[in-house]
Amino acid sequence: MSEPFEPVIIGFTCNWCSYRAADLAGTSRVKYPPNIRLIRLMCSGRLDPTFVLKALAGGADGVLITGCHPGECHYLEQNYKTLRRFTLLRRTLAQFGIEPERVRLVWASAAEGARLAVEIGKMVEEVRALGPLNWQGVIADDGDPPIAIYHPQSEWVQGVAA
Amino acid sequence: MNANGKPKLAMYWASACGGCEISTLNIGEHILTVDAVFDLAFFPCIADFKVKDVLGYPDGYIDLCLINGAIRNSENEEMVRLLRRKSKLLVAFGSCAYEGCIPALSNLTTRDATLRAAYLDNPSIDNPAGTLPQPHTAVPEGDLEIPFFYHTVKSLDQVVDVDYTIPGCPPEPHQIWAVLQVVVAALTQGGSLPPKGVLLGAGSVAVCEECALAKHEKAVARFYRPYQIRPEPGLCLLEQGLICMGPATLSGCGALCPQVGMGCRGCYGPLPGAEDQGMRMLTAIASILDVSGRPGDNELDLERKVEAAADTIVDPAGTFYRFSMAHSLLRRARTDGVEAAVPQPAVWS
Amino acid sequence: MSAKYGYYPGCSLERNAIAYHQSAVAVAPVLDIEFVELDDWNCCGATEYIAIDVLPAYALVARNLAIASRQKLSGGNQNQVVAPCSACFLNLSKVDKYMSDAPRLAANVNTALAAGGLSYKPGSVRVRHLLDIVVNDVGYDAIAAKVQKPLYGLRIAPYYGCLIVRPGFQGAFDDPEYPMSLDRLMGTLGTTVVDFPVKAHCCGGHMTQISEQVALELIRQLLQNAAEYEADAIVTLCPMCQLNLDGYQEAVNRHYGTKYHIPILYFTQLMGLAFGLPAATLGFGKEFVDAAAALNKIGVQPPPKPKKERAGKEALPMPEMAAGGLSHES
Amino acid sequence: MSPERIGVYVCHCGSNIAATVDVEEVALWASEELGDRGVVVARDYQFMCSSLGQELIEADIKEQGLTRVVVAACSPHLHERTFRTACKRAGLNPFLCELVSIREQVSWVHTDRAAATEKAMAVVSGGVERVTLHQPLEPLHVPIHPATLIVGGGIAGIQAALEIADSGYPVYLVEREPSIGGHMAQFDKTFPTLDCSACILTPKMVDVGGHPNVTLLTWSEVERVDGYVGSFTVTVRKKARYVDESVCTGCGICTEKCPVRVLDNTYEAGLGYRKAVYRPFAQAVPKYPVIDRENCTYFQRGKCKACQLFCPTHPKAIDFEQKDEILQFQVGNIILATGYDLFDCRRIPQYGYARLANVFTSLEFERLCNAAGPTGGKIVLRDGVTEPATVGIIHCVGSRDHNYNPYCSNICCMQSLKFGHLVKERTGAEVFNFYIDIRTAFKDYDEFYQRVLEDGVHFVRGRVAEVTDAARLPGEEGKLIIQVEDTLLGKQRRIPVDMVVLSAALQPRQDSTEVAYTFGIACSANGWFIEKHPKLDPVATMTEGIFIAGACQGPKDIPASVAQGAAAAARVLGRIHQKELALEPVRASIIAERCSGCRICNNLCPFNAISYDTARMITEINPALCQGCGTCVAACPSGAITGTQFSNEQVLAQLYGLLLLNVSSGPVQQPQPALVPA
Repeated sequence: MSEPFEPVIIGFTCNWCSYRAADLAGTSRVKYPPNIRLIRLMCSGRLDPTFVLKALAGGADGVLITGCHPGECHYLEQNYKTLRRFTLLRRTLAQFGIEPERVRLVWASAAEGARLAVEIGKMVEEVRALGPLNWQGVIADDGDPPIAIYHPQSEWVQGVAA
Repeated sequence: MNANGKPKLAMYWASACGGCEISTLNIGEHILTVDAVFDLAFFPCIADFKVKDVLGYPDGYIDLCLINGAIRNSENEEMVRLLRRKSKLLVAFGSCAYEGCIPALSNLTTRDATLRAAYLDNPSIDNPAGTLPQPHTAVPEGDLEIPFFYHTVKSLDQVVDVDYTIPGCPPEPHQIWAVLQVVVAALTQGGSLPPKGVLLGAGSVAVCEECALAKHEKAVARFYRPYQIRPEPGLCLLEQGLICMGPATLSGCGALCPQVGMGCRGCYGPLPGAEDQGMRMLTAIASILDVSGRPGDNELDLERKVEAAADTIVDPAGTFYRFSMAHSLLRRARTDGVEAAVPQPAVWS
Repeated sequence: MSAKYGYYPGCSLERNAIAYHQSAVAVAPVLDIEFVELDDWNCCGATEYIAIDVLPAYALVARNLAIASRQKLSGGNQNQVVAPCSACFLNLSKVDKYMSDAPRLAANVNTALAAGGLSYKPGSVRVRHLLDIVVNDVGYDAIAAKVQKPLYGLRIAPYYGCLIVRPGFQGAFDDPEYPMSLDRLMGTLGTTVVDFPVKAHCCGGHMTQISEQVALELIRQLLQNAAEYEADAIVTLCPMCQLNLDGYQEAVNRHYGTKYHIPILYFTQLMGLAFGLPAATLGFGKEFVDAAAALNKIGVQPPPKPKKERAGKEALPMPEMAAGGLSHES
Repeated sequence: MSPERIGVYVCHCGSNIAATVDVEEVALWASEELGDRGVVVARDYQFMCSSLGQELIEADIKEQGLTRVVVAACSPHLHERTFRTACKRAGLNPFLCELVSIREQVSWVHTDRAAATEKAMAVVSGGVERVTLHQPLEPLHVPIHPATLIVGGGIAGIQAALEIADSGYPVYLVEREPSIGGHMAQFDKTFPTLDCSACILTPKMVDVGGHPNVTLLTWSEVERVDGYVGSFTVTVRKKARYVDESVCTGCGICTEKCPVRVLDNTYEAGLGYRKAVYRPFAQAVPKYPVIDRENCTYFQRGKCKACQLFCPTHPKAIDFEQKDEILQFQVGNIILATGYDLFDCRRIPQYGYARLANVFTSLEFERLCNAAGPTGGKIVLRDGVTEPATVGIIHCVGSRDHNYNPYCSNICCMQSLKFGHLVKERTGAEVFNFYIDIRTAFKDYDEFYQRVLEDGVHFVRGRVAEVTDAARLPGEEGKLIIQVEDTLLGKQRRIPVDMVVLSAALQPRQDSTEVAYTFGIACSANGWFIEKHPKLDPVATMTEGIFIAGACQGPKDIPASVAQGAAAAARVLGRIHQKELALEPVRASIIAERCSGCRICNNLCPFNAISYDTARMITEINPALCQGCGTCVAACPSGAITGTQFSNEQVLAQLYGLLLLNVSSGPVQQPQPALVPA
């Protein structure tokens, strides 16, 4: 049986809530799959949608965005902007044919280590079921044959086709 | 430089609309100067040149070659590769060549879907046999050949090495003339050429700097399509709920569209500091969308409110990547099995 | 257009609680409600069958749910079945909940139902109690508007019994410890509602068959408390409570040497009276303890407001009730 | 080849990391695979945070000329500062050191050793790519204004105010009620010493009232706080007292003459009355009364003015034209000591509060047995006359109950024991305490419990099911019957009593979420202010310069509140002495020549750090106000805003490393698009 597909998921966390939730999952030894790799930002508001595109285009199969619950942001209200960006981003990605399950937003307070671990586990299984994204493949194989020669027999073929 | 010592000028149009040629001719009487300075080596739009003429030129014969239009089919690709070999300076002229522009919007769907939309389920088509264009078609007279229609539209720099780029759809005549003057100075009086890869004929900051409309702190409850509201004159269009790509678009055009009440479409492309114009505009729009809550609010209600506000932006990918799809980080939609969600234009349905 | 509900009368409402059925059917049109009786419904096993054998008891009840789910009734996304009798309401509600919680149980029940060509998908029917619909769907204001003859002067002890307030079922609609919906309803009808602290205590249920001694004690406590508060009648919404309090009142008097004479009525009967419907159509007279004496006390004007007797000079102020709560005797 | 010389240090953390991550393999991999990414030395060591571990780093910096350091160990929230200080000792700018977590976020949460090791490698690779782009930074030094704002004049606030004022620094104490004293002022006795609450509280109140360094702002509320640690601008609304404090002597004649009697729901907990012009209690500080607009006949119907008539001062202290004052002042630090609200016992209908006359809450009972209370300290029923023969005291009302508050309110056991003792002492009545567990954990508490046992108080272990007046058995008429399951006897009991006292739970203030929002600190789900660390830093918050003390952080008794008040004061005094504070230099800044003045970012900053320069038509960020959240960096459509420590390049570099795109053996290769010409 071929080796099961192990998705790579990039997780963006906010320093005050979800990163500490991840730490708490650690100190309480709550297990979750190793497919996720976390990046610490000062706030979920720091997340530029470009980061998500770069992650997907760079080989990640899914992106998990986490932050404080609305109203509990250390910087008071910045996670509301995160929610707005995420909502517009998810719709744009759908037009690029990226399944909504690949990019998710989860609020996790500093006390919700176990819950974050569960959400990570759930996402890994969902993305595993969707299979690899391999965006480079999408860009590379554009389904076109090498240059269709206009006049195969004419002498300037070499010049053009070289 | 051959026989008569005049530098050779070429202008070719790949998958284009001809607007760039018109804009070039719009430089007015300066066209006489161009004619005086340059020898036209290849300008199919205004003079009857043939491909074999270009094939006859030695490599590098053309001093300045302006190519507009995206690379949509195999003929476009062949011609731009040919012109690359025959030209010293190759310029990606206009948004199509620079970043894909309108043609590249078809990257959100597939070749088959595009052909079906044009030749089969098109309201005004009469094609009972359902024939689709084929690269080779055998007819009594012989073998008919037409270029191969690519699945993905590419910008010029994704096919050949480009020396300079002039953004805009089309580039403004005064910007074209400014660039030509620099090139003419370099070619004739030995002036220095700008460094390779530079963007010419544009500003360095966003369109807002050139836009005369009054700008304030922005908080927009919802967005409108241009036909839905009549904007107040003199006030920033974005603040009134019209999507204006100005903040994320390079200046240089003098903010023509916003001055007449039409939100900037983003045709001069992204700012130097931005890697993906679509995402820059998406995050800008999200920042001014006036939907938030207070501590203790119900999270589901908040999400519903944000979704409702986002519903007023009908086609995010098409709107934010209208001109820069080929240069977007994702470049095209993934269509293997997953039917790309091409939004039906609201007007037709 | 009146709201349609599936109607599950249950065996009691055909026999000993006929008054409840008659008054409910009489009051429904006034409240703009239409009952569509489930065709070929069967007994719900009341409180006894489940104690004998669980699976057949569940299948018995699930059959009714299956019939209800097939009969698209009240429209909207989920059709609703109303069970005036508390025991039927609890059984239907309990089976629906446990079938959705325990898939294996649901499977076994559905294999049983398959014999009759039926099956039931848990959650597809919403089970409601009649009081819940009257209070929450129709609402106090709509009822107040329909009151023609307010029952002024009638002192009522509202008795909920222990089944409909049980927490945790999707049909539960009031505070399990201290329900107030029936109190407010009776207030809306113009009666004087006494504070009846044992309103959610047990009436003995089927203990009357198993150990009469225990049941009589429980019934005595209810009657004694109602008597203490000088209630003219106890209003209830469950045939079993009505039967125990009414039917065994004489036995309690004999056993404890008490002389209680408190009629036990259904809330729908009083609603009928307040709406001006003729007493005959409301099943009055069917009760053991005659309600005539109580009904005569219904006056035309509201009883004089009992003037708050001047609290002693040193009396400490009372905290006022939660906003919106019905303050008794005020 | 990267210009930087990077040192990678993989920690075993004893077995915490080494048990699941092959640390030697990771170090080896780093030196081999990341060699051309700048890694010149890669070591693994038992305990990197130990002095020996740190010396390893310092030695490498000096001997190998390292310009960057990556430590793969625990969480940056634990030892980032340790490794940064080590680098600083070795002469390397501390911000060129990155701590990546392979313990909390790898070894402790994964089981598959191979997968955990590969993830650790990716995490190290991300750290290496990121640290390459780190810039040397100096912490931002902000001056600390010596003044302190204390919100809440309860015992915690009073203690903090005295500690700071006595050290010679100015304090603004803002209290919402007309007088300071908080809940403690309402108590009669305090446990375990049975000291009279007023006797030990009023001296401190008088000290605060008369202290030269304390500006006392009672009957006032903080409306706005701007600025940041070291220089907060506080806006306070000082509500009109309609009494001129400079003239009033506090003689109290106005209160005597005022004809309007009003139910006092705050200080007397609804058991006593006060006048429309009143002073909450005799020992109130400040001593000036307040006119309650809603109930004052003059304000409602325009006549009376009895208080002004009889006021002996010249000019008259009563001034009906007085207006609210808005005060603004600068402070360096803020201490929140806003206290608690009592649980509303009406939420438990089966206990009959507000329905059954003789059911009292704990605060009502405090007023009942208080000598200055409505009954002069006589413990009587609601009729104000009859002494109870039997009293039932119920613990944990609204506490340790998943329907209401899951937590234990800490003080109700001792308070209930105190009540039991007072009833026994003053009335000789039978006393029943209904408890789940007797919690007497602090000094002399359990001894007090033994003493109450000796007083003959009965203790019934079980949660009370119901308090009812429905008598069932003979002897229950006219009594309140407490229905309870006595879990030690294993049977149901019905205990008739005359009076029931409900030891209600302590709850966060009604407006705690709004107050937290005003001061920019976090509130937990049920409303208590969130401390920086529950065990190691209970009086600080995540927001620099804002401290919390007393019950607002969680239910606690007077000794703990006083201790926290003093602790918060000590932290503030420490800050004041430092004169300036070094802040993390995580700031956003605008590249002026890229800004087009589109103003998209203008409404993004809750700290008002972003302002538009109308003259130059571009936007600017005030680095002092900026808290470094980066929301504007991600929002700027021109990419004209960048942020130290979290610039786009740094984050994308870490992403590049995490996806192992920087290593040849990485899982995903970056294929060259076929179409780029040869």
